[in-house]
Amino acid sequence: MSAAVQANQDSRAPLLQADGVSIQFGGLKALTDFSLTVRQGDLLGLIGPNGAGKSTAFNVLTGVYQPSQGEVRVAGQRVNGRKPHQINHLGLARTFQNIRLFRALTALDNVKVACRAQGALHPTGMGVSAKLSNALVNYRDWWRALMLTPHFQAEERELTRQAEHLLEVMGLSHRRDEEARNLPYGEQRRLEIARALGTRPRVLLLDEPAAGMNTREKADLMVLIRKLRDDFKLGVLVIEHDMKLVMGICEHITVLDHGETISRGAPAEVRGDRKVIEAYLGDSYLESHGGAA
Amino acid sequence: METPALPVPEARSAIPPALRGILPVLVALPVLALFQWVTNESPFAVYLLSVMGVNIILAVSLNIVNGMTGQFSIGHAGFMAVGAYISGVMSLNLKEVALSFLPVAASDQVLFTLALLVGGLAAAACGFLVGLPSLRLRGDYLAIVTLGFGEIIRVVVQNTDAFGRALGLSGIPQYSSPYMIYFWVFLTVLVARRIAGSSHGRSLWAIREDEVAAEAMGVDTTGYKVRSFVISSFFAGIAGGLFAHFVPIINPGSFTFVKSMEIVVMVVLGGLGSTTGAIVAAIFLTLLPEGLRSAFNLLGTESTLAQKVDQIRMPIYGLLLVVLMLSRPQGLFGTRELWDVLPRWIPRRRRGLS
Amino acid sequence: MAQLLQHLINGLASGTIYALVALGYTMVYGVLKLINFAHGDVMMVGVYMGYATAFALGREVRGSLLGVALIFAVAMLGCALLGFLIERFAYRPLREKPRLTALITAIGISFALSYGFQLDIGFLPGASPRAFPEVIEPKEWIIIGDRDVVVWNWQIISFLIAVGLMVALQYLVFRTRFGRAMRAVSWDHRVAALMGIPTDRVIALTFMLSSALAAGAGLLYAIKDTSVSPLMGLYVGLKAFVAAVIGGIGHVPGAVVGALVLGLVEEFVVGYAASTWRDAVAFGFLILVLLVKPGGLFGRVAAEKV
Amino acid sequence: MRRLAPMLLAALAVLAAACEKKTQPAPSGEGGAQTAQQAQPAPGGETPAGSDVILLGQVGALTGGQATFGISTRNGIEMAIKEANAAGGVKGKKLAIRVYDNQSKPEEAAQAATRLITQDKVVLILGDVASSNSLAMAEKAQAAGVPMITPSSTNTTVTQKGDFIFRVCFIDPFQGYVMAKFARENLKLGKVAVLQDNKSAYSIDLSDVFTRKFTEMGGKVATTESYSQGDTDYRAQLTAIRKTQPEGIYVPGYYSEVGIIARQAREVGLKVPLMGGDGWDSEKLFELGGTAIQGSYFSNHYSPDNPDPRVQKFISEYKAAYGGVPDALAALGYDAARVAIEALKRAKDLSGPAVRDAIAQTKDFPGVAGTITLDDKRNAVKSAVVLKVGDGKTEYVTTVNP
Repeated sequence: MSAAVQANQDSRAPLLQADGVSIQFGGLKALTDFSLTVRQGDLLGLIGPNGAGKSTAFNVLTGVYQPSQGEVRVAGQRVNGRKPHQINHLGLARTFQNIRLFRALTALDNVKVACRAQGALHPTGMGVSAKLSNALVNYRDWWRALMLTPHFQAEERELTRQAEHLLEVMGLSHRRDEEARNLPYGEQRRLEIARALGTRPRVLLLDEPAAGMNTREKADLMVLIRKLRDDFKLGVLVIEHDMKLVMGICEHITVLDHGETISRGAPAEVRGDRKVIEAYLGDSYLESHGGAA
Repeated sequence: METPALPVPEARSAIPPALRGILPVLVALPVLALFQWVTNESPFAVYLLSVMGVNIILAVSLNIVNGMTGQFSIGHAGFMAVGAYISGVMSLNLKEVALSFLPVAASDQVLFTLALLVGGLAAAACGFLVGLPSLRLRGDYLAIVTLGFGEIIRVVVQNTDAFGRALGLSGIPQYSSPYMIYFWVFLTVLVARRIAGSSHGRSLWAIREDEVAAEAMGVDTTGYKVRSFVISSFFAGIAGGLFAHFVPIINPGSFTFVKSMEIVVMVVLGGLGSTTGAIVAAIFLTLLPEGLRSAFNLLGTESTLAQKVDQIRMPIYGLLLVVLMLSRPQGLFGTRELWDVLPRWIPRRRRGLS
Repeated sequence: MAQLLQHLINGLASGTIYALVALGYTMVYGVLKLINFAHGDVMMVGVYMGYATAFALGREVRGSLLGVALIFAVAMLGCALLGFLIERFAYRPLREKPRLTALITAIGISFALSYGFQLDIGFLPGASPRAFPEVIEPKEWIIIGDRDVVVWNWQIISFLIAVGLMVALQYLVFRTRFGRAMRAVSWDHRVAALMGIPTDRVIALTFMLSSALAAGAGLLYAIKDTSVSPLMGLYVGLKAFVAAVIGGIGHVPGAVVGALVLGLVEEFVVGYAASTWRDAVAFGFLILVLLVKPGGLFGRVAAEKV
Repeated sequence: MRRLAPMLLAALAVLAAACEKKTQPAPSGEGGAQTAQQAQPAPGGETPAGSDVILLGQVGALTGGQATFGISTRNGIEMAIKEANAAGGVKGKKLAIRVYDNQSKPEEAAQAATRLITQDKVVLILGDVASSNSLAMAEKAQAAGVPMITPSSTNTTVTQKGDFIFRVCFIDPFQGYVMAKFARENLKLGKVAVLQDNKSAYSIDLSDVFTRKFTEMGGKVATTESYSQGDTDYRAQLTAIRKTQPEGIYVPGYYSEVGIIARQAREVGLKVPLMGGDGWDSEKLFELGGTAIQGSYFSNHYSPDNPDPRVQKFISEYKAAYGGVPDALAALGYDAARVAIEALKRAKDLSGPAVRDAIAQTKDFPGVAGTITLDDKRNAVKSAVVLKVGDGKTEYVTTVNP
């Protein structure tokens, strides 16, 4: 465990909690009894073979799908039934397995969209008064934008500054004004992370951030993720296909197969788990390598 | 194509920030007065400019929904009808009323503005109603709902005595002047551009690009979609009100599905998302039929062909659309604006790291 | 009660014709995700072809079975050719372009056809409606009570023709190689192309097929209402499109059910309320269906893969 | 700010382009009649085609469902102008006509009328058939002080737009009355049904007047059903009408729908006569209605059976030029143009007010569609005829005087 996390030991209330979450599509059980807790400073891994339900788990956590059973709590609030953007406002941000940038927007604008959306809105409001105040804030915002008030201009400058900072952190400053679709693949992945950071999350969910990268790029990325966790005081949950890599950086790993959690624990424990190896690598691997690696 | 799709607010400017918001309006007013004065003497120019202005408002406002937000609305004529009828009825009823503390002409314009706003707000309310299903519907399904809404409005008007049924409303006072119309054109364009340049605009673009990602990044997609419908239909209603006050007769036949399609054509032809593109396309498509008319008139007034040719305009219009789309599928400007595609000798805005 | 039955029969009769047109929308939408706004106008052109053929054949021949077959054959083949040309020159160049562009060309073609046919220059028929010759001489086949319920021969014949065409289509789509190719293209035309399916040919054939169906439907419609006009495509086309959406656009049996439901709804509105509200009710019904089932009655809103 | 500059530039460019063809000052906007009367320094006289031509304008629906009306009117006007030119023209000048299509939309009608007035500088406008379009044109003509004669807009409000607006036909209330009287007194009908076109103001007007008059005369209107222009299936309405067992059906629509309605009425078992107004009058009616429409009656402006040599000469010349028997719209177009030409001859000059005054003095003018006298409301006071539809032609039945 890193020093930063230890320093925060006492303030480690759970930021994201999944409790017995299940989801079904028709007859197919995509996720069964999934539980997970992310605290500030965590760097957790979620692994499993193709179709194991990793991305589904992400989608349930972020509100894209509604769980059939179980409960998801973000920052202590139950978020079942809330919309993704509301959950995002509670401090949960994500990237996508198949990159989903705003392709025609510049790199800078991609990040600014996220920076803004956090906005001045009442973050957790569900009641009538919160809705009303949100509406009022909203109208004031539109008015400011239409009238180009000094406040709006200042805010716009501030947003640009924040976004530029995030681009810099992700090493994308030189791409500031390029359309997202014209960026090379690896940079698109990084831009997605920058965008997610723009929403000022407390928990960051990364869906296969290293997909398509070569070994060296992957290593760099993992270093970067650690750094982000520490600098931005995040809890991070990573889906990754590459076992070796995950094992390298995650402190705690959950393994899914066919929607079920088949193993969890520290990398060393998971690595030794026979069920994991079976699921992940198939029986043939076991035979040829003669048991646990 | 290294041009950014969105305008970057200028970092430095000689104009004090407090003035920037209102300055375009201050500049526009005298320019429009000049404009009014110059055009005043040719009723046909005035009429054509009025039609053009209304079409520009319609195209630019539809572009907010279709171009910026990426929703597909094909019922814009319905919102226009709401604005036209509501403000028309109001003006008819207020025809004899004058505000005592103002000269008659000024009083008329005040009441006219009031009627326009009421019409616009009524249209905006309808836009809200139509926007609501967009919470659930996507793409072509939303499109057909907007189309259906437009048709329903038309049928309702046709069966309502207060709206003059099939004959429509006639005798609406002719309050629309190029000054008024182009002031609204200006406001519409200003609003569209300022939205595009603000974080709200970026949220709309984000929805157009990827709704799921936008939602995940904290953009209230349904809220923004409804709001874009409301704003767009407000201006469509204003356009309808202006239209009603210069034709000055409206009947349900003017607000059919075909009219809606004409507006969609302007937006797509100009390039989805490009405000200036919508303007140029609206101007072009308004002048095109009249241009064809002038061309045919050259054939002489006596020939039978010249008398028949007026009928040929519409098929030619259709074929021209096909040819235009085939030659420029992304529209005239794509998502870019006029100044992004102008030749080099016109100084461009600075961009990039500065 | 008798009146109800009569309305039911009339509604089904117009519903089957809507269905044939709606199938064209649905098929084209299926393979190209394009709302082919010119579809109704292609139908209109087909009806004029049939009209011309009927006159060329003369009064004697056109009443016979052979005559009717010839009229249908000419109109359907002619429209298949027209559909092919439109697809080849107006849509294919735009296939990889944003979907809206093809929509605008569709509108352009629609304007060109519907206004073009209003000209009275050359072979063009002029704006006013024409009486469609009685290729099927109307006979009352079933009469119940004091003409309380009347079923006409053309109602049954067109019902049978429509059902026949639908069955043939169903067979074609689900039982033949071409149908498989069509469904593959519909799923993803790029992948289909990689699998060695000649997508261009499949799409062209789909267009020809849907245009031919439209021509057949148009002829039945013209026989039913004894008239043909350049604007008929606009009216029928819009309704058929609504029917296709009600059923879930892209879904073949859905289009048929949607069309029958729409035909019945319209007939009942006209019969029991006021005809002037017919269009409003039709669209209101559509909106209602979509609010309850956002993908239409049978269509599924493809849950977007995230 | 710099962002807006090009936009303003573009706007100015458009404006400059639009202003190239500046014209003599013509009063515009509100004020209408008063301003128009003072100014208007002879908009006619100089036409783009040169000073030896007097240009007239026509706006009509040349496309759309009722295009035959616009085209018939155009033919009639064209004939009148050819005749006048053959006879030496007006004030030593030839006449010419410019025709614009309005696609049956009021805004297009207003645009075309404005174009005729401002760009083409016509001395006088003729048109349209549909009253909404005529109203839109009337607004513009009145404001510009250019006289306008509508050959066949029967809605009362059209000529109320101002003193520059005239018509050479009777008005809707009269026509509704004519058919009510005919049905009650000649056909001795007691109970009728009405089937009106809700998309057409003309049809609704006629149906309202007919219903009122017919009821006043002691008859009974059993039911009023409606359809929309462009429909092709009327079986549901007709089935409902059949239930009330009427002795006749009043269908004040256009021929394009009436023909089909007649066929379907017979099909659902309604054998009673149909009755209608001048909207029926077209050669196409016989084709669309076939045998089903035979034996029905409609009120009209003129009858081709009229033995008057003037009428027969018109008919034979029309047949020679365009083929087919002229319908009432051709006759009215012809009359309107001739009234206009006569007025131009009588007018002291070609300015708007002078021509207006000359038209207003029209009295006992022998038109092919009846003798025309314009009353102080600028409407023609004329009698109507009732025609019976026969096999490919109409038969004169009776004349009803106002």
